[in-house]
Amino acid sequence: MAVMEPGQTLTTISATIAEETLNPGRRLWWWGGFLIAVAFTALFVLAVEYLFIAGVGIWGIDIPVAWGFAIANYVWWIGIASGGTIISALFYLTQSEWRSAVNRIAESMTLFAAAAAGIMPILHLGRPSYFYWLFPIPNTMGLWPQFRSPLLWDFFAILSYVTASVLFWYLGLLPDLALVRDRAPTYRRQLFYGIAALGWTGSHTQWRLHKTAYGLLAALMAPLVISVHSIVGLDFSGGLLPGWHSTQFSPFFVFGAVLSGFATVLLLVIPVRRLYRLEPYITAHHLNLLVIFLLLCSLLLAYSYLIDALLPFYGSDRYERAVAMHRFTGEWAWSFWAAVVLNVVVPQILWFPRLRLRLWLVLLVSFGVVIGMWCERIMLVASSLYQDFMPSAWGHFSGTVWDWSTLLGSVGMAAAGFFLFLRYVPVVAAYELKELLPPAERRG
Amino acid sequence: MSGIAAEFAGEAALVAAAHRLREDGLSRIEAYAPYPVEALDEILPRPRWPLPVLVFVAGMLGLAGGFFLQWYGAAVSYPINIGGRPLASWAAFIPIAFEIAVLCAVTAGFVGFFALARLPAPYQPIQALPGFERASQDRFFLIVDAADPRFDAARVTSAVEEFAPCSIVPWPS
Amino acid sequence: MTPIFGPAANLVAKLVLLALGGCLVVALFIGWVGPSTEWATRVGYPVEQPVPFSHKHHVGGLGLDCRFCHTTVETSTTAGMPPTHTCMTCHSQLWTNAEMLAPVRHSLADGKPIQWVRVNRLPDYVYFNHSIHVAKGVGCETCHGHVDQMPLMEKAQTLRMGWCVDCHRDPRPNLRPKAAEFDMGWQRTADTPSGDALFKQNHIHTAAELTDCSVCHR
Amino acid sequence: MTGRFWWRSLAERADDPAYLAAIAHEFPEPQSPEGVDRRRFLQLMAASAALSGLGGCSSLPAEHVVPRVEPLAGEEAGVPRYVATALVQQGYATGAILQHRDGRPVKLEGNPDHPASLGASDATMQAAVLDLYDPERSAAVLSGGRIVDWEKLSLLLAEKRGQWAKSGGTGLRILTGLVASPSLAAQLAALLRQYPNAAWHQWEPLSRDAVAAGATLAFGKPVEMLPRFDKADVVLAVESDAISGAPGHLAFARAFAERRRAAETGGGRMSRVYAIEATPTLIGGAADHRFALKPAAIETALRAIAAATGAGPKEWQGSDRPGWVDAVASDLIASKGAALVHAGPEQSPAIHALVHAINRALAAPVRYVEPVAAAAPGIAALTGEMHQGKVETLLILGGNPVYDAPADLGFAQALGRVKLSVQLGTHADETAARVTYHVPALHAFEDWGDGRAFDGTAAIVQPQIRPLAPGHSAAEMIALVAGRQDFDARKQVRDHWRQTTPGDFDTAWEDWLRQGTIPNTASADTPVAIRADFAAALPKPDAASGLAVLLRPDPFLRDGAQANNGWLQELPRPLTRLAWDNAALVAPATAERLGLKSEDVVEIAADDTAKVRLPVLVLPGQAEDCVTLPLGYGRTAIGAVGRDVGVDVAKLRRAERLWETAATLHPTGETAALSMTQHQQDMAGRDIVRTRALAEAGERHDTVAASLYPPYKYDGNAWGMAISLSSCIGCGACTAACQAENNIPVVGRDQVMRGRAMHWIRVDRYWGGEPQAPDIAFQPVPCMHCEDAPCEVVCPVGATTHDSDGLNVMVYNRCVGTRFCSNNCPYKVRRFNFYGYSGSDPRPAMAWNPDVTVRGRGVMEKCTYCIQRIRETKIAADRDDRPIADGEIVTACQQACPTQAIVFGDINDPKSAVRTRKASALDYALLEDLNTRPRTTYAARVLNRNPAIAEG
Repeated sequence: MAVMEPGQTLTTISATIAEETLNPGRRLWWWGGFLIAVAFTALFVLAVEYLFIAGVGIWGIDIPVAWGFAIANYVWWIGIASGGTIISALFYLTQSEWRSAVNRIAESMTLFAAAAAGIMPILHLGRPSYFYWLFPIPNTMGLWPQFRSPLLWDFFAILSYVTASVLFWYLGLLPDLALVRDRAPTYRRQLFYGIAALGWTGSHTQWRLHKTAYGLLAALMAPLVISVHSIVGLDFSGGLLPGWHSTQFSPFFVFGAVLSGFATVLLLVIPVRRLYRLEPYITAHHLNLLVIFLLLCSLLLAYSYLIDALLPFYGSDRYERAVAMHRFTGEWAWSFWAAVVLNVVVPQILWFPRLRLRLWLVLLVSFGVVIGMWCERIMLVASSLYQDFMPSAWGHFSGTVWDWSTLLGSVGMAAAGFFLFLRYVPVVAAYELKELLPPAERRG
Repeated sequence: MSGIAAEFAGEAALVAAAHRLREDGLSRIEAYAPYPVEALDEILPRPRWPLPVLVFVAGMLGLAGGFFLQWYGAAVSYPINIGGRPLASWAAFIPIAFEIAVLCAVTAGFVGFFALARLPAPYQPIQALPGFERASQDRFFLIVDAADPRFDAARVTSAVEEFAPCSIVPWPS
Repeated sequence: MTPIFGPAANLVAKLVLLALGGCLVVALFIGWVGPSTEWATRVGYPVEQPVPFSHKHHVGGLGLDCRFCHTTVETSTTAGMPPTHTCMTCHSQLWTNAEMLAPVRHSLADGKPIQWVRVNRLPDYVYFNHSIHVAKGVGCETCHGHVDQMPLMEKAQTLRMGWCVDCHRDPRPNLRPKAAEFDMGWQRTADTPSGDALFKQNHIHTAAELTDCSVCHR
Repeated sequence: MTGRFWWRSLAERADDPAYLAAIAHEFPEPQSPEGVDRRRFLQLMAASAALSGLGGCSSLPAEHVVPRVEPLAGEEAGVPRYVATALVQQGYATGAILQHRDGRPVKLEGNPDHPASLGASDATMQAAVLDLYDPERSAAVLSGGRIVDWEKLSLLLAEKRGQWAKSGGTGLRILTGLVASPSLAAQLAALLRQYPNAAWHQWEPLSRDAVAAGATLAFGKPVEMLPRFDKADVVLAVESDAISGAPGHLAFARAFAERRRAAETGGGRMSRVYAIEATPTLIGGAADHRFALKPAAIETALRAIAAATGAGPKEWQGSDRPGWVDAVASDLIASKGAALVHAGPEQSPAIHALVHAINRALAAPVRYVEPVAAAAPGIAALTGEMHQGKVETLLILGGNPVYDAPADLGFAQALGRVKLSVQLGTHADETAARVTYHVPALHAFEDWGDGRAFDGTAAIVQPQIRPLAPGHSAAEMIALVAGRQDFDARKQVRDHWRQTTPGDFDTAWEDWLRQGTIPNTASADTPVAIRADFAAALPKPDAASGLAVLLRPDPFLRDGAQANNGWLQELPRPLTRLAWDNAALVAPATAERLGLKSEDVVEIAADDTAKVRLPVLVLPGQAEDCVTLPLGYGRTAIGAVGRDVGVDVAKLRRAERLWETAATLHPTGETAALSMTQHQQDMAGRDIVRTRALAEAGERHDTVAASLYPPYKYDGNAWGMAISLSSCIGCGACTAACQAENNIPVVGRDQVMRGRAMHWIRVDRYWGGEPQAPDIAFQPVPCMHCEDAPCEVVCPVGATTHDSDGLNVMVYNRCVGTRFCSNNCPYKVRRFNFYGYSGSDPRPAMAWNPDVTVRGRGVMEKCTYCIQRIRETKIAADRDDRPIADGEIVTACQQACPTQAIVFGDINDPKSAVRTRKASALDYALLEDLNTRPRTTYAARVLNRNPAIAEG
């Protein structure tokens, strides 16, 4: 399997990719999808506005389950976001050629997923208007944030991650914006893409600098994404709750994040490839590799689940054991078993190479993983909280209509962003594809 | 910058032409390509970019600054007993220091790239070259600067012509 | 191809970058300095009152002690605002027909209190106790300023948390001997016990104790 | 024009009323979050969208300082004042001291000098403050639902007076509750002398008539028996309310607990307590042995014990008595002179008579006094006359008989035959809707009066505040009927006491007001002797039959009069942990037999007309084949707080048998969710409430807690708390007092069901052992103030931190509401304002404690060890340059606690009470393996089991 189908030239690559952006034609699927996404975004806005008016009481959270959907959504989204960064940064460092065709889609997905993730902790706050108190900025009170809190670590991690992701994405996009600029048929578009391209000419000086900068950023992004998910894991394991207080949470969260990231990338790449007729560039080879990585992450996650489930019974902590039993059989057991089935059991069918190429099946498995990962997040939040140390304080938890609206609305919001990306930005890194051409074919 | 502009259809010709000109002792040469042409790295003069150093220094400053910020805030400016933990809980300060370091390094890399590349500069005179819009698509351009001490228009033209350029024009035309 | 932008575009681009950076700097500066401006803190702005009571006249001119009106300053959380009755102890004899004092007379006649406008308004969620500050040697002037020079009362200090905490970290410079607490314009002399001596003598708590959150927030 | 001018003019806008109104509602908080209708919702959405950009431009509106016109003697602004009074509940007075802030009573404490309080208080007393401020209190004379002039009614009565003067008051009837007020009793007596043909009846829904009837059976006269728990080595409690509801229960509980924690302090001998009861009580929870018996079996057991102790004939011993009866009897006999039996008012007169006989036989440490309350005929006679049309004018001076009179009397129908009926009541209640005139009653804190405690001690009830709304009192009504034009409540009381006081009355009066008691008014012991025919006169016991339905007062709502009190409604009931709900309490075995589980709705029918439908709660410790129904619920006419809360079971009451009825129970197949604050009923095998046998109480179980961190030094004060689990009886007074002191909002039934109750100190209740005969353990859980607090480390903004004296403090205004602290609190003592609860709280602005922040929406809160009290005392001590004395700082929970289970103080002070308590070998930290190093520790519960029973 090749990274690119034969018969491609510099000219065809330029034309295919730039024209998708410049002359998309009448695309009913785009409008349909975008409007649905906008409708869900409206639901999100409604849910958030009512949240700001009435308070977090509109959600199902209580004491003892003081964290609910907002945190689960946050962890879920940030995990999904990891997919783009891993593909574009980590595989850049390993010089995996196949990443070039899918990294733009994956990175853009990262941006919108990270944005959806970044909103959640603010919505989660009882007093969201004071979120800026987490910044260490001089103030008339002479106060500082509390640097020992995993939540503050998380705040900084998200801040760094979102900023770095945007910069990395834009840096990688710059030459392609110039490509679109140079093919733009109207002055307005020339102006738009011209401003966005910032004067990129493709001089060798620029290319050399670009390569250095991109490599440096990729080298920084790779540990950053690992640290972000480790810190997200610490949001939980930094607490003393049975079911949270576990040394394996950081790698566990990285595995889960990458699994959901790959699943989401597959979920987006497969339809985009078809709709944009990108089959020459995103070949079966790409999909096969992505699926294999999905399977690998699924196995890593299975290992984490196994440890998480068995460790309480290896040790002597009765609270850990109780929480493990709640996970297996308690009122949130469905979320545990859904996570196990969707994230671990079902993906095992991808061991069969022939099934890996059945795209509808891969789509289905990926979708299952995305759902399964959300189940895992809510399982970690709810099943550890609702029955912890003091039996007298045990409680219940269930989501309300506003919880679900926020979740679905955030999906709509991220999707709307992604649709705009599809419409206005080259969906594949053209210059990287060109590099993949055999030397003999590198001519126009 | 003024001199001679040559347009090539393929990477190989560009590289060969550039190689030839360098052998002729010309150094003020710039190439334009739709993707980074690795072979040119060895041929065209290699400036010493301080970008990695810049990123490293920014990262280290971020790390030190991150630690200092936390230590100053938690142990000096307003020391508060938090859950019986030491005021300078250095271990707990690692994650934020790391994140600040990465943020500083990434920002330095990004800003440094634009500063060294002298971007943004939307007006690029080279774009006036006929057909230059294909430089980002499927054509390769070589510009030899007349200011080069060893510049000789005729010699350059004849040297380049060996590599079958699509066109050779004086530039600016 | 024709360039999209003219040569001026590069200058514009740099100016735009510069302007964005400038906006950021200005915003930071406003955020930093703005809250400390007198307009924001209201320090030094005389406040209109229903009766233009002059501390300058009563304290500076007549030499009334603070405690003549603010009777509970040594015993209560609040210094105490004088009831109309207190005004009338003198003004039933003096200036009995002054137009300026009509609201005071009406208050007494109708039994309706005078609605003074608060000048020294603490931030919300702060529990301040006058008596302990007086007991430990903080003079009125330290927080309320030269009231004997204020024809109309005005705020003398920011009353912000940072300001409070500054003194709580080290109250020594602001301590006075008991006898001078109610004086205006008091100056430390050679005979005055040092701040440190007063600090020890009054058994003032350590900075760590005085900066506990619950000292002010409950 | 300068920039300065422009700024100034903007600032001046702050005085524009329209602008002020606009920003005041900039971020409106919904009053009832669940009650936002669609229209209002859309308005709010639009408003918030419109105003979202305006947030930055608001400036503070001007605030006014409003001094008095004339100084008030004795008042110092900002300094609390304390005023003694007495609170009369179910006829009996308990001394109280009210804390006043700027003229407003905001917090009630028990009066240490009053024998019925000894400084303690209970939940209903604490809640009295909220009653005072109840905005839904009746404020106008009503007739047929319309507001009428008081003058109209007084003219009408004046007209009537003419007729009564001629007829001697024929057709005039007065109905009151139990009257133990000497001045009111005298006034009534005088009225009856004035109108000899009139009559006065008493009706107390929580009647203690059976107690009096039992004494009459035993002694021939209705004396009251006062147990001396301080002298009792062995106690047999027969569904006793001695420490939960009886007049004087606070004093009894104090003495009871002192003997229960003897092992902790090492002083004296620990008492042994047996309880036999059909439905669990607080004293049953505290008992060493508890036997759940049906009412009929209780009498059988008591007869057997009477026989064994020589108080009754040998044949009472019976042949098939369980083994423990003999063991209990021999234990009682072995402690002769120091063993006592006490029975609750719901027990039959026969049981009370048996109790008296046994106590006499045991020479029990009890006192006998003459009844404190005046005697008057009951409601049954009155209703009979009303039905016959003999009652022309009926004055109901307090009380709500339409709701709470025994259903078989048909009081409401009888009322229809009364020409003129006038009710004095606090709310426009069920009775108010059916009388010709409803007159708003003054609250006890708004009026003069007097009252007597359980031991006869009299106290003056003095007003704490001017009436918040126009109202009238029973004394005023009687004076009106008597034709006295110049009624003055204070004069009325003074005149009464002047007659009995020799010497300088004014000085004495001032002393009484200050102390809150009238000295030397306690009743003397009265001699009693068992009637010779006692055994023979005892009514034959009922044949045990079918299902017994027990009607019992709700622990907090009692008879339902305080049903509009949010604090009481929301206070979890000690045993059921229900709030805002009543349920049919059924034993596990009975539930299993009937195929019932908790929250199944059943229909309980005494006959065709008397039926109730309510959900079941399976309650361990309940006797089999007994269903207990709590009274006081299902009010249909009262304020919005109390309306339609729970189910009215009073309709099953019979005048002859108020407390028990035979009934059938049918499952309906429906279910109804119960609002409960505790879902897990046992300790799940965890070491939460530690229990030790008395013999092992002195063994030390020390654990060494290692830490990676260098310890902080707390050199100054180091505040700590010790809670004695042997002393805690689970009464909930701490929770109620905390709610009052710390401005804890009421959240309502829906929020309680969602697990969002706000109480800072909860009293956990665990069942242990067998479900049929469980051990009941109570555990008050406030914030532990851990030295290595897990909550603090996870807060990203440092809103919860440590003080130099080791307090875990919560800075509300710094809190952004991440709620991680609550997650990370292993004790789950943190509470979160999911909505703006304080904004929708029934407490009006003037009733909040000004020393405590009223928390807004979205912030976390928790127990502060009453930081406001600590700081106030610390400032006072620093001002005087002296150390803080031990016991000078008392937390609200500690102050209210009737059993002194809670002790607070400086653990650095070697002589402090808290240090002494913590030195006990029984002292342990909750979840100590987590090494949070709590400042709150517990003394393990000690049980003094009878080896003869434990082994058998």
